Amino acid sequence: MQAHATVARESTSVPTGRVGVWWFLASEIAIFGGAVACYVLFRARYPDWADQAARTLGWAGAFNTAVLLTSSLSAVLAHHAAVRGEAVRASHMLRWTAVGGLVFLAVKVYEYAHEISAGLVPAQSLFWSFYYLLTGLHALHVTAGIVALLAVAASARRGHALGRVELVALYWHFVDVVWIFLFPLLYLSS
Amino acid sequence: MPHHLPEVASTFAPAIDGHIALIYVVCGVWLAAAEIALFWALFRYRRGASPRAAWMPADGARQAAWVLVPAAAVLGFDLFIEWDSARVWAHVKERTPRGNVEVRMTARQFGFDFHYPGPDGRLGTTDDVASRELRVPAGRIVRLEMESADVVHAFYVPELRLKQDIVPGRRIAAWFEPTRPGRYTIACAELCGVAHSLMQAPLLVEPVEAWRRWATQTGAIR
Amino acid sequence: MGDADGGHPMSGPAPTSFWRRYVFSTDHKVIAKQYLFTGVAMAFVGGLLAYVFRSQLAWPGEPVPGWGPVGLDEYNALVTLHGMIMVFWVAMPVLVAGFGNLLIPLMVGTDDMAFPRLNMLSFWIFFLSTLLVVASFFAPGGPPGTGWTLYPPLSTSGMPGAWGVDVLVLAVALEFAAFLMGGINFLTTAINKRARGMGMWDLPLFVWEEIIASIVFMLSVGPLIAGALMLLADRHFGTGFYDPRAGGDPLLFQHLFWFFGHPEVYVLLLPALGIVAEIFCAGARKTLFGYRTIVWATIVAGLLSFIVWAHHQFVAGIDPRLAAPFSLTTILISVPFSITIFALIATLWGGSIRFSLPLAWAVAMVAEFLLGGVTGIVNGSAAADIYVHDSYFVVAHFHYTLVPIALFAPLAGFYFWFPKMTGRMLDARLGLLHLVATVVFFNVTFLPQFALGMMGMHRRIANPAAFEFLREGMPLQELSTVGVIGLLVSQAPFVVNLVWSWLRGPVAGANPWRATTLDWQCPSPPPHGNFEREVVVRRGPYVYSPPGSAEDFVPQDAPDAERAGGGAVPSPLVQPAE
Amino acid sequence: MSDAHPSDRFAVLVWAALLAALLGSLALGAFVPTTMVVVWVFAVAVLKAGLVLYQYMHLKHEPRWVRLVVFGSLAVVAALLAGTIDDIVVAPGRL
Repeated sequence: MQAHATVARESTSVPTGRVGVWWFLASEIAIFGGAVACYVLFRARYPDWADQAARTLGWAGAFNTAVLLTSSLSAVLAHHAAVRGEAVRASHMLRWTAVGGLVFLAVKVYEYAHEISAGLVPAQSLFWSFYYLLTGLHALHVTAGIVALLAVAASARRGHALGRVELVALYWHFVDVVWIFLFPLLYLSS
Repeated sequence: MPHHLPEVASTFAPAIDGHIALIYVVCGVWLAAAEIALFWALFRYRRGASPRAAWMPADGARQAAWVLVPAAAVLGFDLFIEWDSARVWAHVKERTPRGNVEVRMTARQFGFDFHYPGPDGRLGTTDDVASRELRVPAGRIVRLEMESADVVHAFYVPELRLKQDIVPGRRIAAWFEPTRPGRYTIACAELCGVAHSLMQAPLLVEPVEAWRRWATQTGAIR
Repeated sequence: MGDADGGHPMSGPAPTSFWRRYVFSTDHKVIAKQYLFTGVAMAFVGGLLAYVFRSQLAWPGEPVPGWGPVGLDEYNALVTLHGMIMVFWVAMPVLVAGFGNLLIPLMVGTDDMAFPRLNMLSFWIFFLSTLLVVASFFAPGGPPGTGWTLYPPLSTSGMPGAWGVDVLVLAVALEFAAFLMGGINFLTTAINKRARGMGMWDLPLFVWEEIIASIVFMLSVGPLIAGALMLLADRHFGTGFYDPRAGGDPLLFQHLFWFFGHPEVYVLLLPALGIVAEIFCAGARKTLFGYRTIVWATIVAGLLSFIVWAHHQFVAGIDPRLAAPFSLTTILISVPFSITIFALIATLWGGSIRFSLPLAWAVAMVAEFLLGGVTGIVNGSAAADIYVHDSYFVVAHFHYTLVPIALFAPLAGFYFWFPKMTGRMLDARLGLLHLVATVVFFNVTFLPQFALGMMGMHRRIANPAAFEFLREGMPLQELSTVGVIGLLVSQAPFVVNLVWSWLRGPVAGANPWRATTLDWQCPSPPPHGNFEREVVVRRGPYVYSPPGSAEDFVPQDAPDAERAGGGAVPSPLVQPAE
Repeated sequence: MSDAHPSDRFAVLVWAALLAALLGSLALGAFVPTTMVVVWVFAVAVLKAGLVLYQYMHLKHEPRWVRLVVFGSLAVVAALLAGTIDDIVVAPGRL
C-alpha cells in the first residue's frame, strides 16, 4: 500500500541539506577543536617548542594558506554559478577548487618528505607528534574534500542536484578555516 | 547512618563519615518524599477513584512554581552539602602539613616500595631505608610523597578513609594521622594491569615509643 | 534557488526485493528494528559476561559453569568488555538509535528521516563496530584488560594484549561515526521535516530529548575522537601524547575521556526520560506537567553536562583545587533533573491512571532511578568521593542509574510501542511476570553492592577474599551473584512473549493506548511512507481530558470540527501560527 | 534566495582582503614573537576565519540558530580548555 507522498516540507528557512552540513561542521569543530586544544595546552606548558616550530617550512605553510584561500574563492564562484543555474561553469569552478586541493596536498607531501629526511618523525618529539596529528588529520579532510568536489562537479555538469554545489563548498570553506588556524599555530610561532 | 563502614583509624575519618551521613540524611528525606509522592499519586488518582483527569492548561508561572519551588529547595540543600564537602575536602586534600614522619613511596606494577629518610633525616639521599611495609607511629602526622614507576596506581586504606591515585610523571603528596594502633591493608584502587587484584601492602600502626625504638634500631630515621 | 533539488524527493516507491526491504533498507522503521535487535542481542552478551565475572567474585577460583576458571587477565577483560558493550552496544543503539529512528519521523508527522541513505549507512557502520568489539575477544595477545576507561599508560603499554586495545578503540571509533551520522539525521529531521503547523513547542517531549541528546553527544565526542587518535598513535607510532617520559601527560586522556564520558550518560538518560514522559501522559490521561519547564530544564542540564566531568577524577591526581568547581557544578546538575522528575510525578498527580504494563515499567524506572540519583550526590561531593571513589558504591550508583535508563525505560518503550511496530499486543501476564522478576532480582543484585562499597571494596578486583577487610563481605558477593543470575533468567518470559505475540498476539489497532501524539495517528505497523494523508498539526502534543469533550484525548492532527460539541479545543500550548 | 548572494566581484574583493591579511600575518611573523605579536597573529587569523565564515559561508544570512550551532561548538571546546589548563599547563607536582 503506497502511502500518499506528502510534499517535501522544510519547516525552517534553511534547506535540509544545509542544516545537515552545518551540524556536520559542528561535530568537526569539536574534533579539530579538541586536537588543537591539546596542542595549545602543551604549547603553553613547553614554551621551548618555539625553536622546534622554527624547523617547519614557513614559506610552504604560507603558500599553502594562499592556495586554500584561492580555492575557497573558486568554491564561492562555483556556488554563485550554481545559484544562477550555470551548471557547466559551476562544475568547472569546482574542478579548479579540487586542483587547489591537490596543489595543497603536493606541497604537504614535499614538506613531509623534507621533514622526515631531516629525522623529524612523529616520535622525534611531542611537538612533531602534534604536528603530524594536526596536519595529517587536516590533509585527510582535504583529500575527502577533493573526492567530494570532483563527485559533485561530475553530477553538476549534467545540471543534476546543483544544490550540492553549495554543500560541498561549505565543507571546503571549513577545511580552509581549520588551516587558517593551523598555519599560525604550527608555523608562525617560531 | 552510613552502613558497613570499617572502623575509624585516622583523624579525618570521622569528618568524612559525618559528611556521608549528612548526605544520607538530606538525600534520604528527598528520596522518601519523591517515592511517596510517586506511589501516592498512583494510588490516589487511579482510574477508579478519579474517572476524569484534571485539565491543566499551558504551563504558566503558577504551574511551573509547583516544580521550581521544590527544585529550589533541592538547590538549597545541595549548596549546603557542597559547603560541608568543601570544608572537609580542604582539610584532607588541599593541604599536606609537614609530617612528623616523612615517607616516600613508589608504586609499580603490582607492589608498593616505601623509603624512609634514613639516618641523615633527608629523603632522596643514598642512606634512605627501603621497606615493603609502611610502619608508622599512632598519633603523629604521616606525610607520604608518592610516585608511580609505570602506570596509574592508587594508595587506598579503608580504615583511614584515604584514597589517592598516583599518576606517573607526578609526585603526589598525601597525609594522614593514624589514631588506633593495628595492622591494616594498603590496596591499589586503580586498575593497573593483570595482577591489580593482588596488589597490596601491610600498614602497621604502632604506639610512638615502640615505633621510635624500631625506627632508630633500623636507622629509618635520625 | 530551485526548491526541486533542495528538498529531498519524498520516499520513492516501496522497495520490493527482500534485500531492499529488510537488510539494506532506508526505511527508518526497519533501521530502528535492526538497531533494537542488535542492542538486545548484545545485552545478552553483556549480561553473560556479568554472570561469569560475578560468579568469580562470589566463588573465587571456582571454575564458572559454562566458562571454566577465570584467570586474572581474563577477569579484567570480562569487566572491560562488559562496560564497553553495555554502554556503547546496548544502551546507545536501543535508546538513542532504536527508539529515535522508530519515533522521530512518526512523531513529527513525516515519511522518513532527512537523509535515508545516510541513516542506512549509519546502521551498517554500527553493525561493523559490533563485529569488531566481539572480535576484540579473540584478538591476538588477548582481549583488552584496561577497563572501559582505557586509561593510559596501561592502555598504551603493550602489556594487556597486543591488538585487543586497538580493535576495541577502532570499534568505538566506528560506533562514534555511526552515531554522529544518526545524530545529524535526527537533528535535521526534527528541525526541518516537521508536519505543517507543528512548531518547535508542539514536538512531543521524546523528540526534544532526542534532539538535546544528539547535540550533547555530537559536541562531547569530538575531543575524545582526537584523544583516541592520539592513543592509537602512542601505541603504534611511538608518539608520547600520554607518556610522561616524552613530555606527554596521562591526565590529558582522562580529561578527554570524561569530558565525553559524563555527557554520554546524559545522552542515555534523556531519551529514557522522554519515553517515561510519553507513557505517563497516556497512562494518566493528563497533559504533561510543565512541558516548557522540562524542555528548558533539559537544555540547561545539557549545557551543564559539559562542565561536570572532573568529578570522575577528584582523587585521580588532578590538582585538588580543581575539585571545588567541579563538585559544585556536579551538585548543581542534579537540580534540572530533579525538576524533570518532579514534573513527571506531577503529571500523574490529578490524573486518571489506567494500569498498563508500559506504565508499570515507567514507574519502576522512575522509582529505581531516584535511588540512583540521590546516591550520585554522595559521589558528586568531593569529600565523600575521597572514600567512595573507585569503590563498589560507585558501581552500585551507576547501575541504579544506568539499568533503569537502559533496561527499564526501553522495556517500558517496548511494551508501549510494540503494537505500533508490529500491529500486535504483548501478553500482559507474561509481561507482569517479567516485570516483577526483573525488579526483584535487580534490587537483589545491586543493593548488596552499596554495602560492599561502604565496606571498602574497590573496583576491578578478581578475588575480594584476598583482602582481609573484605572477607566478611563474601555472603554479600554470593547474594549479588544470585541476583545477576536471577536477572538474566527473568528475561526469559520477555523473549517468549516477544516471539509469541509477534506471531500470534491479539491484533492492536492504530491507537491501542488512545494517545495524542502523531505516531499513534497512522496505521500499525505504519506503511512505507507512514502517513496516508498530509498531516496538519493543530495543537500541542498532550491534549488529554480537555473540558467539555466526550473523548478524553484529542490527537495533535485532529481537525477542530471533529470534537464533539463543536468549537475549537482550547490548546494547552501555543496555537502554531502557520 | 538568489538576491542574497553577493556578486562574483565582491567575492574576489574578499579574497584579496584575505591574501592581504595573510601577508600581514607573515610580516608580523618576522618579528620576535613577543606576546603582543602572537596576539596580533591570532587576531589576523580570527579576522580571516570571520571573513570566510560570514562572507563565503553566508553565515551572515543564516538564521540566528545556525550561528548558535557554530559558536556553541566553539564554546564547548573552550570549556574543555578552561577545565584542563590547570592540570596540563600548570600541572602541579610535575616531575
